Amino acid sequence: GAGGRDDDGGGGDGGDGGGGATAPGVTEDSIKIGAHFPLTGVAAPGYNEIPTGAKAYFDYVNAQGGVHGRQIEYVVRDDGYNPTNTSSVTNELVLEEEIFAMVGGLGTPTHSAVVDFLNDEGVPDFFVSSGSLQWGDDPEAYPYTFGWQPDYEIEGKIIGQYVAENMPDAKVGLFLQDDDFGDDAEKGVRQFLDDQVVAAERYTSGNTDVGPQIAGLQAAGADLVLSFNTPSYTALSQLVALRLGYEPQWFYTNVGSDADLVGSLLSRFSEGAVEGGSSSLDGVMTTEYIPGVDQPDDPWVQLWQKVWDEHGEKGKLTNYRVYGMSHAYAFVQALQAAGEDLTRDGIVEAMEEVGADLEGPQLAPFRYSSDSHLGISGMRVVEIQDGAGEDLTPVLITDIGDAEIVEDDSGQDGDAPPENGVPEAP
Amino acid sequence: MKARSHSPHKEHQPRPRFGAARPTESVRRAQCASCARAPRWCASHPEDPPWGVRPGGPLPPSPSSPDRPTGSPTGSPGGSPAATGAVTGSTALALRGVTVTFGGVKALTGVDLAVAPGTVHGVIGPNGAGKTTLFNVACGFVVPDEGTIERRGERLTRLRPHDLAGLGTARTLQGLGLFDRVTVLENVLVGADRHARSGFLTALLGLPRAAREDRALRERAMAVLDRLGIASYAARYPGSLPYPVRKRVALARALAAEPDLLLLDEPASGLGADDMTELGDLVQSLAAEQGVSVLLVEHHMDLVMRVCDEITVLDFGRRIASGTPAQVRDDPAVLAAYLGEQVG
Amino acid sequence: MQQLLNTALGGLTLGMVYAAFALALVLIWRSTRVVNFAQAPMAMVTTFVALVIVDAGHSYWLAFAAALASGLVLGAVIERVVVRPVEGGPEINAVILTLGLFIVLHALAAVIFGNRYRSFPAPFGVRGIEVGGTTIALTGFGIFTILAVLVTMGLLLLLFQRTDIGLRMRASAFNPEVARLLGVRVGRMLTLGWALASVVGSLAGLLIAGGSLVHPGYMDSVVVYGFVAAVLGGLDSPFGAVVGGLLLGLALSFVSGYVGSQLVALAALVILMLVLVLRPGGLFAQTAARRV
Amino acid sequence: MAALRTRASAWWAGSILGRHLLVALLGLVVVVVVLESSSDFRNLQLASMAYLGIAAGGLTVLTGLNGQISLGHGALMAIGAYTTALLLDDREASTPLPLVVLAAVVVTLLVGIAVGAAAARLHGPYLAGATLALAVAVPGIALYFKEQLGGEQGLRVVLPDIPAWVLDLAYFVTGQDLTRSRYVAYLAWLTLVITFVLLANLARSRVGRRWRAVRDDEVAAELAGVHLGRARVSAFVVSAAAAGAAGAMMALTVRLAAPSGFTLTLSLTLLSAVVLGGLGSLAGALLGAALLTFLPQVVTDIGVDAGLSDIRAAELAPLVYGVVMVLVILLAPAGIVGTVRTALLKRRLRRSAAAQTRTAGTNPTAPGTPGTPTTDPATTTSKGSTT
Amino acid sequence: MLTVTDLAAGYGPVRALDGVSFTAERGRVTAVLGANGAGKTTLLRTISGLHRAERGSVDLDGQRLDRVAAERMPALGLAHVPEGRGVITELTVEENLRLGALGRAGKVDGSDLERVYGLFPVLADRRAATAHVLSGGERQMLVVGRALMARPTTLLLDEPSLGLAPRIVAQIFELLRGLVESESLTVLLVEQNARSALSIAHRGVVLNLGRVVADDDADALAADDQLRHAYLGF
Ligand SMILES: Nc1ncnc2c1ncn2[C@@H]1O[C@H](COP(=O)(O)OP(=O)(O)OP(=O)(O)O)[C@@H](O)[C@H]1O
Ligand SMILES: Nc1ncnc2c1ncn2[C@@H]1O[C@H](COP(=O)(O)OP(=O)(O)OP(=O)(O)O)[C@@H](O)[C@H]1O
Ligand SMILES: [Mg+2]
Ligand SMILES: [Mg+2]
Repeated sequence: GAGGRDDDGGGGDGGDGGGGATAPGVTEDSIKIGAHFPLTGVAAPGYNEIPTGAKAYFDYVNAQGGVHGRQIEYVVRDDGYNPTNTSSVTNELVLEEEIFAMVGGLGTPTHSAVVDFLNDEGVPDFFVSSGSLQWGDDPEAYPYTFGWQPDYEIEGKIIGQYVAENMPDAKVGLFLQDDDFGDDAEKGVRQFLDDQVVAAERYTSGNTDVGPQIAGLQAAGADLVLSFNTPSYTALSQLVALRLGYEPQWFYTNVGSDADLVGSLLSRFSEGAVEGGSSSLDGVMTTEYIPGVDQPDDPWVQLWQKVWDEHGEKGKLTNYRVYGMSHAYAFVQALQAAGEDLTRDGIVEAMEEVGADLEGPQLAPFRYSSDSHLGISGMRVVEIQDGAGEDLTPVLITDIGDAEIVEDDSGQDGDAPPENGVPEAP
Repeated sequence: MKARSHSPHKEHQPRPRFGAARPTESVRRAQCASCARAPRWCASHPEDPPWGVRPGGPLPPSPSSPDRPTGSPTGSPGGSPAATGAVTGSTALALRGVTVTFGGVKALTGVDLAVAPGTVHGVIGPNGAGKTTLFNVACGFVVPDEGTIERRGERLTRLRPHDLAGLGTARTLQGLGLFDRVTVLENVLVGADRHARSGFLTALLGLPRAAREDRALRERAMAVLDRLGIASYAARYPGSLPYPVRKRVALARALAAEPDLLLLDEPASGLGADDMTELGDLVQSLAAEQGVSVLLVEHHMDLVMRVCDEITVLDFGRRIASGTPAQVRDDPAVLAAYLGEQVG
Repeated sequence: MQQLLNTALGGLTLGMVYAAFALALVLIWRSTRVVNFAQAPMAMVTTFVALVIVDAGHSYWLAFAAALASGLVLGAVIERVVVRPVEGGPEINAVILTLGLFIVLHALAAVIFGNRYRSFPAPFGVRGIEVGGTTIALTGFGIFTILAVLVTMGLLLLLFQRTDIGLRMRASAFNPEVARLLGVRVGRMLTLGWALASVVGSLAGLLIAGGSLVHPGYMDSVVVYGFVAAVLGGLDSPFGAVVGGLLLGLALSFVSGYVGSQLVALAALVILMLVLVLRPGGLFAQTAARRV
Repeated sequence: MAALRTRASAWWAGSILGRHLLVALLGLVVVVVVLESSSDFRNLQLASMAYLGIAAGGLTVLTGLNGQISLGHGALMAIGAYTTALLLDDREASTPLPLVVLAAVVVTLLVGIAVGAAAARLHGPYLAGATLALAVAVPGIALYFKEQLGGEQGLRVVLPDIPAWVLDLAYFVTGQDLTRSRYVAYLAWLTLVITFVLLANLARSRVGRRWRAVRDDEVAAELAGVHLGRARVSAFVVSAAAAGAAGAMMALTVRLAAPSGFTLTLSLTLLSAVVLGGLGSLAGALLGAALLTFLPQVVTDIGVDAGLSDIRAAELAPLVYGVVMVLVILLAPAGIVGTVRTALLKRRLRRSAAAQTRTAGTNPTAPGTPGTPTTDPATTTSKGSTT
Repeated sequence: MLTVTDLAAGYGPVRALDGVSFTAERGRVTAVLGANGAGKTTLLRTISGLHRAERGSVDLDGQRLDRVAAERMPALGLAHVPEGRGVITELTVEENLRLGALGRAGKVDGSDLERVYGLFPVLADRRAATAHVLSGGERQMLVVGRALMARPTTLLLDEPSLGLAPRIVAQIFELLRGLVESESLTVLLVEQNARSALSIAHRGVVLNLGRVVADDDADALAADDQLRHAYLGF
């Protein structure tokens, strides 16, 4: 729509931003981008670290002279994981702050509230921090929206296939967060081991008492539990299992398996009921699509460490922050690709053309193209030993639906960041 | 105000609160030439218009305010219960063998009581004898374990207080029970509300009908306030008013309903001698001139003896005596149980 | 069978936790006629105090004591500083005030202690006890919880029913003016009420946190269910609070396990409504009071 | 209070509706001017202020006039919002907007009857507890019936295209094209005005009078012929209906109905808005809604301007919000509107009293001068046992 | 001995007390009379510290009472039977009575309770009942009884006869007279019913509009017809 013609910062998307710039939020020497995260409230713990990571990396890039001589201005707004707030802060970001693009907005229900608005207004909506399918499976409907992380469905597929092949007679129990996360994943998993699943228990995030669910899995006699949950629920499920004396093989998804975090959570309980240290998840299987802090000598992690030391706030580097930096890296690359004269449609086209070739920490390439905006295409299965992942498979890639699972040959795995740590256009 | 109210020659002064309380036009004009006193309070004016209301709904133009328009026809259609109360010969209220127990406590045991229309019936008895409980039975707060209640010949079963109010029973509480956060006028309007007919939608849409009706109610209410001499307090909140005024407001609320049966629970408690006298006159005129039947609980013997046509005495929930004031007063049982040595 | 047992035991422990919190609400209701929504964040703050002490390498029990002590102080201070002025005013104001406190304490904790998950130690085992080969979902700490709650309930019953101080507290709550006439230092009683309630609240906080994760919002769900438990029992009765807590804990545990964890809250609503429709004053309210 | 309370001094004739409509008209003019002169962003903010205002208006009637406390109005809004979402699931959704809103109101109203009836006998904390449970229970239902109600993601709401005649009208009146956000804002505010007129009518009518009577003294009210149950349920239903309308507007503004949008926080903030603004006063409700809508953003901006990182600033916002709440309660116990009003009354009272004392021996508390709106029972001398 | 000097108090603009001075002798019943709104209740509330005095002083046996908090009064041997609303309806009858004894200096024992129960047998049957169920008069008895529990040396009674049956009133007055003689109490008795009040009072103070208009021996007052008609209504 046409913005109000008044002085209190209207202007909408009228493309008549400041200076000689080519798009809203873009000037000769600056680009303003925004994001919505839960910075307060129950969902905040953990997630509130992602933007600190991203910010650190943007500051780092700015210190290196920015992109095409433009400094990146990163505006973060709190939505308390409440869609209503998301919509109002997004309005503020787009209509008042006049951001060029939304980068890394977090959460499925929250982002759902604004995805229509962003696309109506033609605001690039990059790298939504959520593995839901809707961020990219339908570019027709949402041309401006791009996913980033591997969607939950392909994660489910890869895990499912691995289990089907390597543990054909395991009795599988599913421990699912009761939203798109759990649902998409279950869809993927069941493609391969529908007959092996003996129980599927759902927990409602926010309800910290998962005793009944775990008891249900135990009662069903599951000896392998595939858990699609957030880190805190990994810790909770482990604690409940202790209480129930339930010792299956645990398989946590990437999201929930932050060994470093969960380990520190589970450490120091009385009477050594839980062995301290991050080794507390040893033997647990999980997946991996970007290197995390458990691999300190990975070149990417070293870059992140450098960035954090130079530009981060107090507190240590965590996987949440690594996550933030990783998609910040991808966005900088997108800006490079979009070239000197930056427009909203320009950067979207650029992503559809070269997006699949973006360098970066991700182990498998993105799936960006004119008919898919889904993010990273695959991952590898690992087993945690001494708090670090040991590869069980090479990097496997696939796509949603019945696309088959193949080994990745893009060489994304094992690449290293450029010297200055700022990506070139692919 | 009190300066004048309590000056030695008060008989020939306007009544305290009303005189001083900056009388409304009507009130001042109403002052009787001979004694500069609101006619309705002046003993020398027997022909003064009766108290409260007259059968047949709309209020009569009270001489104390000739300028006031008569109540609107939407008033109480088809004659107020007062009419029936006065006409039908049957008893206004009849309790037969009423028994009430609370847990172990027998508050009432087989009490019989009949109130003839247009009479004042006193109920006295020691504290905890069951007087208030009797009232609670009569107006539906307490369902008796045994016994029956009749109003104007019809037997009432399991009617709740608001139903009975609709049938013309009004009651004042032993306390005050005023609505403290609304004005005096609105307190009375709530009492008058049973004469309104407009429904929820009318109110929601604020149709003219609602406004008309509201006006009628307000006139009713103001008339009652005026007759009780507290019209000038209409816009005030009860909380900070002098106690006797509040007592009158409570009374006004009951009268605004134009009941044919009026239950007064210790209406005189805490009142000064003068207010008590006025109250007495008021009660008598209500009964004598409107045919309102009054059931009165009081501990002030002089008042009871003066205004009651008949008295029932309760003790430990039983009726120990009943009859005319004279009979009761000399009844030894009553003397022993209630009056003690010092009578009146 | 085992699932049944474990769900029940889980419900039991959970219920006791609700009960603990409900006891705090009952205490403050009885002694000040205020429903304190800030009870949870107050407890949360004291729990973090304990956590700081544990992190400093001191013993759990020292931290435990410190938390209760800080609870006492916190309660007293809050009453004197912010609650005192609204006492005697409309009760809704007190409610809103405590809601305000709720928000403030939350925000403070997030800023001071950091808004992230942290683990909180337990003094006893968090492993289920072995009974004849099978482990049952009852931990050493769980037993501790149950005992702690029962003891607290006993103490509260004594305080209110047997002691003069309890009588004074109730009098001040019901009718401050008359209480003053009778020589009761009403102000002190109200402060005391808040202080004690906040101690019990802190205890609840420690019991919930023990052997689990804490973050500034970790008590929030307990606010609802603890309150519901208290109301179920009839806010005036410590015994009722515990019964209500157990009832709720068990019911919710089973609903969560056998129907669906999304309906837990709905179940709570249904139970509460069933009880209140039959007994508007809660399970253990005194018999229908005289109205006129 | 008094905004809704009928001026007892006024037994002057005149259509209630007439006066309220007049005020409403003025209100609408202001709305048009404000909306036209502010940016899309402001428009949307104002839209959310409107739906909060509608809900608060309903709640203030319930709590202020009838004395029932509700911690569950967020849940009622949710019901309105979900109804709307179900009816507006795609661009081709045929039901005209007014009907959609009406449906939302009716559905919520029906739920209100059920809840109100169940809650009719409850008081104080027991009512609070019941409504609190309601507030947390309802979102759970949406989660449980994933298929129909979209689970955690909730339901998208598709705002139907603006009717041509509306566009033309808008252009004709204002000379500007009507943006979608402004369209929503107009819808919300129109609904608000209508709701408030109706609420004001009720409050001023015998219905409202009976509500207040029940609030002040149930026994006396019953004796005066008020049907307690009916009075309390009707009050609840009315405010539920308002919440339903609010929910519908919220759905249109946010374009989503999701459980996480109707947390307990919503209900609680609504109640605080009502009390902070001034319990029982529609103006107060609106004021409170404004507070809710603008305070957080203002605070965050201040924080950022003060050089805090966005994240720190965001963490501070609730702190300030809470502090403001506490301060208002402490400094203006009767809420903003209420306190201002009592201040005025006190002034008038004092002046008249001064006048009185000059003419010796007249009643100090003279007629015509209203007493303080609420007199603390403890300070009023009163006789007879409480009944 | 209770001495009130130039006491003034009010409610906002309302002057309820306007320079009241009088003395209540120990071992005597002093009746405070006057029409509704004369300021009687305010006087008592101000003496016992429930209401702030704007001016003047109160002196009990040589100790300044004004500026002393209400809750300290019982310790000083002063008990106040408030006007209406005096019962804590949520507590049981016995708890109400026990409460009465808590404030006082000395030790409580059963005998106090028994004395009250002896005086008001109705209450004895009701020990365990919540005061809420009591009838109006029973409540009044409870309030009076509770004041006696404090074994006061000075007793302020605000319309104790309110809602009480004549016989009970007579009883209470008897009791007062007895106590005053045996334990030389100082009694300040506010009554509407001037006649019966004067019948037991030694002295009477008549208030009007917050001012003392008469202060004399009881029988002297009762004898003064003009005064009686003007202020005492009999
Ligand atoms: N709800 C109740 N539960 C238990 N006992 C009750 C209840 N209501 C009344 N009683 C008892 O029943 C008896 C009668 O009470 P009631 O109020 O009728 O006495 P009363 O005649 O009005 O006394 P008073 O003259 O003091 O008002 C009293 O002893 C009272 O304690
Ligand atoms: N809470 C209050 N607010 C305002 N005015 C009050 C208040 N209480 C009493 N008053 C006024 O103060 C004056 C004295 O009141 P007070 O109750 O002391 O008189 P009283 O002699 O006790 O009357 P009563 O015989 O009715 O008890 C009266 O004019 C009364 O209206
Ligand atoms: Mg009685
Ligand atoms: Mg008095």
